[in-house]
Amino acid sequence: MLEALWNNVDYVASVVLFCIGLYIIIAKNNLIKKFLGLNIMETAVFSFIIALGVIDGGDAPIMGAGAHAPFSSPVPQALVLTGIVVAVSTTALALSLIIRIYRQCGTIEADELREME
Amino acid sequence: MSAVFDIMLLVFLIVTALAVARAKDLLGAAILFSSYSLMMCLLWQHRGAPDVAMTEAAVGAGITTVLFLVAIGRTTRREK
Amino acid sequence: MKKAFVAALLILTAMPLLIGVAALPPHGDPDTPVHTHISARYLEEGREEAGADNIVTGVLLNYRGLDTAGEVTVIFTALMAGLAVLISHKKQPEGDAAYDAAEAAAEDAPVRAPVSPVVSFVVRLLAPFIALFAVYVIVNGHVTPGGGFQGGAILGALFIALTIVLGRERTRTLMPRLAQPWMQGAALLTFVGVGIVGGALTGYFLGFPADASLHLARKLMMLVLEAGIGLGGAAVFATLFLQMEAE
Amino acid sequence: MEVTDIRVILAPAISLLCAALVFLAGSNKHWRRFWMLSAATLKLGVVMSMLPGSLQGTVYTWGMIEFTPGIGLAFRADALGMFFAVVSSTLWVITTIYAIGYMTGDEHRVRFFGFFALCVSTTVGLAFAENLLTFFLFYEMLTICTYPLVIHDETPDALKAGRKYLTYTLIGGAFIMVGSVIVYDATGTLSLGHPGILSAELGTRTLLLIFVSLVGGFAVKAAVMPLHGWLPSAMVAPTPVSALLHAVAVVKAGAFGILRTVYNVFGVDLLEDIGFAVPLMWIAAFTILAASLVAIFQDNIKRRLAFSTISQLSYIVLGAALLTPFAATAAIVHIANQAFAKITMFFVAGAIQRTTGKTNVHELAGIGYRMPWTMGAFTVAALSFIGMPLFAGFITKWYLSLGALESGEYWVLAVMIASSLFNAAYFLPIVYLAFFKAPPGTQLRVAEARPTLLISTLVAAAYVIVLGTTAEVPGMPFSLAQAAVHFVFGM
Amino acid sequence: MAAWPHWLPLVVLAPLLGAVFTPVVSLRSRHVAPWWALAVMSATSVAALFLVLRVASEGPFSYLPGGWQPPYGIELRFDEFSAVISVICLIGWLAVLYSLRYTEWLREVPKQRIPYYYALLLLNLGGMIGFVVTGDLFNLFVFLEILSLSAYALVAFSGEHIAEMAAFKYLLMGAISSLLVLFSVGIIFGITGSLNMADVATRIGQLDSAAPAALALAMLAIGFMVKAAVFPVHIWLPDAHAIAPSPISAVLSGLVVKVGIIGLIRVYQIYYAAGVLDLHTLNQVLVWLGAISIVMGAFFAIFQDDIKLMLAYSTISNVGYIVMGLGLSTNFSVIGGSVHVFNHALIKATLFLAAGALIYRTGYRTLTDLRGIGRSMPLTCIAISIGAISIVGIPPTAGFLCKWYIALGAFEADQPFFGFALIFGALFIFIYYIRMVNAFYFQAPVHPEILEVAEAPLSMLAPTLLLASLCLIMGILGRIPLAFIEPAAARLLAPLGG
Repeated sequence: MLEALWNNVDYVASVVLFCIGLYIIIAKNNLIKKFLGLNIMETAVFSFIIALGVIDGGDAPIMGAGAHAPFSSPVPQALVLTGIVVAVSTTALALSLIIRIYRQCGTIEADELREME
Repeated sequence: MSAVFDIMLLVFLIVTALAVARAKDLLGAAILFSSYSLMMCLLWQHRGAPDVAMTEAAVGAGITTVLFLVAIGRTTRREK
Repeated sequence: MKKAFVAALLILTAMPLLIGVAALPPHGDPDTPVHTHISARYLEEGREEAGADNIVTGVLLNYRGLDTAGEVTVIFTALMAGLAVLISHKKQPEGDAAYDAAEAAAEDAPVRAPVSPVVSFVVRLLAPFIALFAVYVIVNGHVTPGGGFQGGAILGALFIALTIVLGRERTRTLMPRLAQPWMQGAALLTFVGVGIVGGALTGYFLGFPADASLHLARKLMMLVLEAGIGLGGAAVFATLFLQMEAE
Repeated sequence: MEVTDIRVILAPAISLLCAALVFLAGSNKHWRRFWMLSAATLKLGVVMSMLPGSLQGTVYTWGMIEFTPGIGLAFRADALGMFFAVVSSTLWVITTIYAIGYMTGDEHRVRFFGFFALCVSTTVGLAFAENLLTFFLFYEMLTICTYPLVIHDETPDALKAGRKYLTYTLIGGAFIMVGSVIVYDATGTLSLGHPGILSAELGTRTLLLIFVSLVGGFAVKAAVMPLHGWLPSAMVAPTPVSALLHAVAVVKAGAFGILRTVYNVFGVDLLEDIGFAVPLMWIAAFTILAASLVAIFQDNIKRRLAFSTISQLSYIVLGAALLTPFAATAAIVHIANQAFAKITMFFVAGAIQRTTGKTNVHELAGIGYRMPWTMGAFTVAALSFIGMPLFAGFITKWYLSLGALESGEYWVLAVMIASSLFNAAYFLPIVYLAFFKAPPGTQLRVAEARPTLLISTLVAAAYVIVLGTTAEVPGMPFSLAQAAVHFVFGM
Repeated sequence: MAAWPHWLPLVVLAPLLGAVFTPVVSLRSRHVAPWWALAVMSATSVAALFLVLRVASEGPFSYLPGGWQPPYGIELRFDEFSAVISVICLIGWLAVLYSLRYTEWLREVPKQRIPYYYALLLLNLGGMIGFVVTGDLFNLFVFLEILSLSAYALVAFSGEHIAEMAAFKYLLMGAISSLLVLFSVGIIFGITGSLNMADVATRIGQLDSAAPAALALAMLAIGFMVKAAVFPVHIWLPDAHAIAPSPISAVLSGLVVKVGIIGLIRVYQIYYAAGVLDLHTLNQVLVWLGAISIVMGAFFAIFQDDIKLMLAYSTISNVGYIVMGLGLSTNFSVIGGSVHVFNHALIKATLFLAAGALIYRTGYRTLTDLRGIGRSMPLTCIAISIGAISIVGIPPTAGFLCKWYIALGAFEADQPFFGFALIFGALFIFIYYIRMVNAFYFQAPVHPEILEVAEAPLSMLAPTLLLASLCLIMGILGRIPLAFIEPAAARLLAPLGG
């Protein structure tokens, strides 16, 4: 098990980052902070997916002059590109909401907002 | 050598992420997050994913951070 | 109590994740399904089939074009969502000029601290070069790292920087009111347009002709797509920034 | 012999249409009365027109909708169903006349008559239900339609009673649903067959589950103790509603459901084999006695009648549980006997309340001088319950006793006798008070209730006597009940 | 016409493209936006109709955008479960029509926002259509994001005091669940090297270790359960659905939560076919969570005074039915559960639209305030009553057959306890709808002016009544959807030998 974890240290790092992000979301009170946490989670997942496509001694999957096999898998990269866009879209919407919430309630601390309800 | 670089990057990432969690100043947290993204971008470049690295640099470190900064500017800088 | 709950939840998340990922095929091994199944075909045939040296671009635009169409729709959604959430009563008089949200907002934008002259100078100096770089990234997306989206993000960032330095009045001429919705929707519009052209040529929506005789057409279609994505992305980011700033 | 015949759905449809027309007529009382009366008569006519065929063993059917194979709404008028339908449509005519008189001037008359008609529609639907699903549907509709009637006055008391009523009956309904699902799962059909659709191969556990779900569910409306709590509370409703609830629609729906379960879901033979009916018998006997005992101590007339109803209903349950032809005859025929006698009593109670404002037993002293006809009708009904020959109740007790002898359950005879005594104990004092206990200074001037109230009361009372004296005359309900029994027991 | 192959991409892209054009057509006047949206939805509905006809006549079919054979390209796969797009189009169309008056009435909302509302609604509907017709795991995620993002924004649209907070709560949970889905898509790609669902199903069984597959399954299930608002992760739903504008509540409750269900069905399609894991544990978990959802949702609903909050809780309990049906994994229960996806959409849309009409006319939203409304808005209240009896599951309404089938499934699977839970859950539901009917018809009004209000305007009344009548029609014609979904359910369960 430990050896497997060591071999897959990239995956493990992603999981750790994922959990840190989750921790921020659950434990922190500030909405912006929560969202930073979510972004960390997202990058962690992206990192995991990128790591899936890695091949030992591989090159970027760009077939130009000087490129030589083996190449990293292009699919995870394409997925992550889309994923990043999705992440920034979510962030933009969330921050818009946070701005509005601050406008209306004067605070972005989750517990204070809960009291206002 | 490469493995050492990798491990350093990963450790650095985790440390930055923890720093984001600890920071009380939201502006600081956002900047830390930006550096986290840049670190991620380096890692991905190193993993043979230059496209993604570029996107992460432009979007993750760039646009996302700007949006966070705007939001912090429009709300509050301190986390209670 | 809360701490215990958080700790429990984290452990409950981490343990299965670790057990699961530890059992994944070994990292970096070339014989795993990731590398032997569809990726292999992309890497072997992709250059000819999809018409892009950068296989990632080939996958994005050609093999998995619908994903990318969805992706540009997602940022468009984010824009619509941001506008629907952010536009507020106070700043905009009642009227039919629904769409110059950013413009109207600019009129009474908050007074901001003046930008340092050094920064201002550097931004202005670099602006043309950054723009050129962005265009390069967009146009060369199929041979080098980069592509429409990355270029669009750079363009958007440039626009944001210019707005901060020069003020809204100067930059809004870059996005005229009547052109705004077109620019924001450019990405999906080009996707559908190119998709239909491709459909006419190949019989499949979003198809790219693989014939040698139509190579030029294929190149052109890709270029148009990249340009559309870049323009759309830039416009969306710029508008979102302006709107959030104005609020 | 089965015949496809539209009259089977025409009968419930008439009342349904009537309800719609009543709602449409709004506050125009002439149209409303016209629709109510013509629909009631028309329906009685339709049901009666099927009677001759039914007596000869013809079964009328009409399949309506099939949602999916085996699950749908279908109607079938066999002798047992016809019996229930005849009783309820006859009573509808009488009750309508009474209600028109009783409700004059009430605020929510439109709603009252609309839902009243709906209730009757569902009752006939119940009677003609071909399968458990149709039965369940009308059973639940009955619950919903009677709810506005129970809370008619919209007082807090009425609303509270309505809640109680709904809670009891809906939970009962849920049990019936459970039972139906298990039946379908076990047999792949829901049709109320002959001689039952279940077989012993299903295993005791499944059968027990079905029996408890179905009988338990129906027992709520049949007010078998200890599931009777809603019934006395629901007394807050206007008197015609109480009459309808207690005599025709609701409680009889429950009792009828138990009959259907025993005869058409399980079948007599199967129940005999597995012996589930024995505990039911004991519960029914207990209810007969306990409810009678409680009734003795009630002062409010309607509450006393309510406990009497609880007691009487268990005659039907007991009759069904004895599983012999004679007992079955008693059970079926008691649907009619109890209905007419009890409705008479409620009419009387209502008439007294509307005319004099009195609602308690001790206030009735001397009322017989003032309203001799009304109290005469009451006396007839009371004698029927006590089981005097020549009155309807006697028939029930006679056949029930025969059934008990037939099955060797001799203790039932004791229950019969005790019950008669209890009945006498709580009804005769009223009669005595009314006729022989005039307080000094009472004006001995006859001041009867309104003609509509009086006439319908007297008609109902007349029926009690007719049922008691003409049992052997062909064409009367009794012959129909016997036809049903012949069918059920394959005689 | 039905044979024309390109309906499938068209039905996905039409609403999305329509959304892109919404700001363009509204440049001159914002009043164009609703009519434009209506036109777009009409076109989409036509396409959807042809697709449904085709799947009914020839079974599932695929479309390959770009012409790449799966698994190399994306596959759009239209099977019987995808026929839920018919409901999406119908309710979407009616919601647009309904919004015509409703959005203009929202006082808190600046009028300039309104075109974006229609754009978002179209995006939401387009995202859902894409989600249910795609045959590719990652594509599923992309469409999931389109529909989720637009849903978050639509919740916030009403501009009421806590709308943004509700939306944020929804967003946070939704984003985490999307992330779980993405994570598991990554894992699945890691172990199979493929993203096409059918291909994944054949390859996922060839593994040395089942742990990653199990992890992916768990994360997918949790992710979709959040979207579907199943018991422990339902907490975002009540606020979001109650605060959103009523037509949006109808779309969210009727359709968007169903997307989670369709997602679960897709997961099952992969894992049952693969046979790599014994899904008994997951099924048992789903059945329990479904049962708890049913009872808990109904229980909380009883104590709500706010009519929309009550409906929102009832959504939780109805989703519980569907999840329980899936988890019981017998033929009957899966058919019942899948058909309830359709029928509950119709029923809940009826209820939310009718509730919206009441709020629109009176400005009140609690049962106490709305007492006596049945006298002044009879048609709307009849619609609510029809919706109420449907949702309880009384024959012959739309809700009956599904619940009957699910209950039957419970007994068939020899888990009678859940049959009881289901039927008594329905009883709870009955109780709170009776509370509602009681307030509308039988209790004296708190506000006398409520007796004076007029019936809802036609653009709101017509959709409500149409949906209400569909609740009845779908009940009477209940065997049509059952027969329609049956082959799909049989195919889903075939690997189980069922």
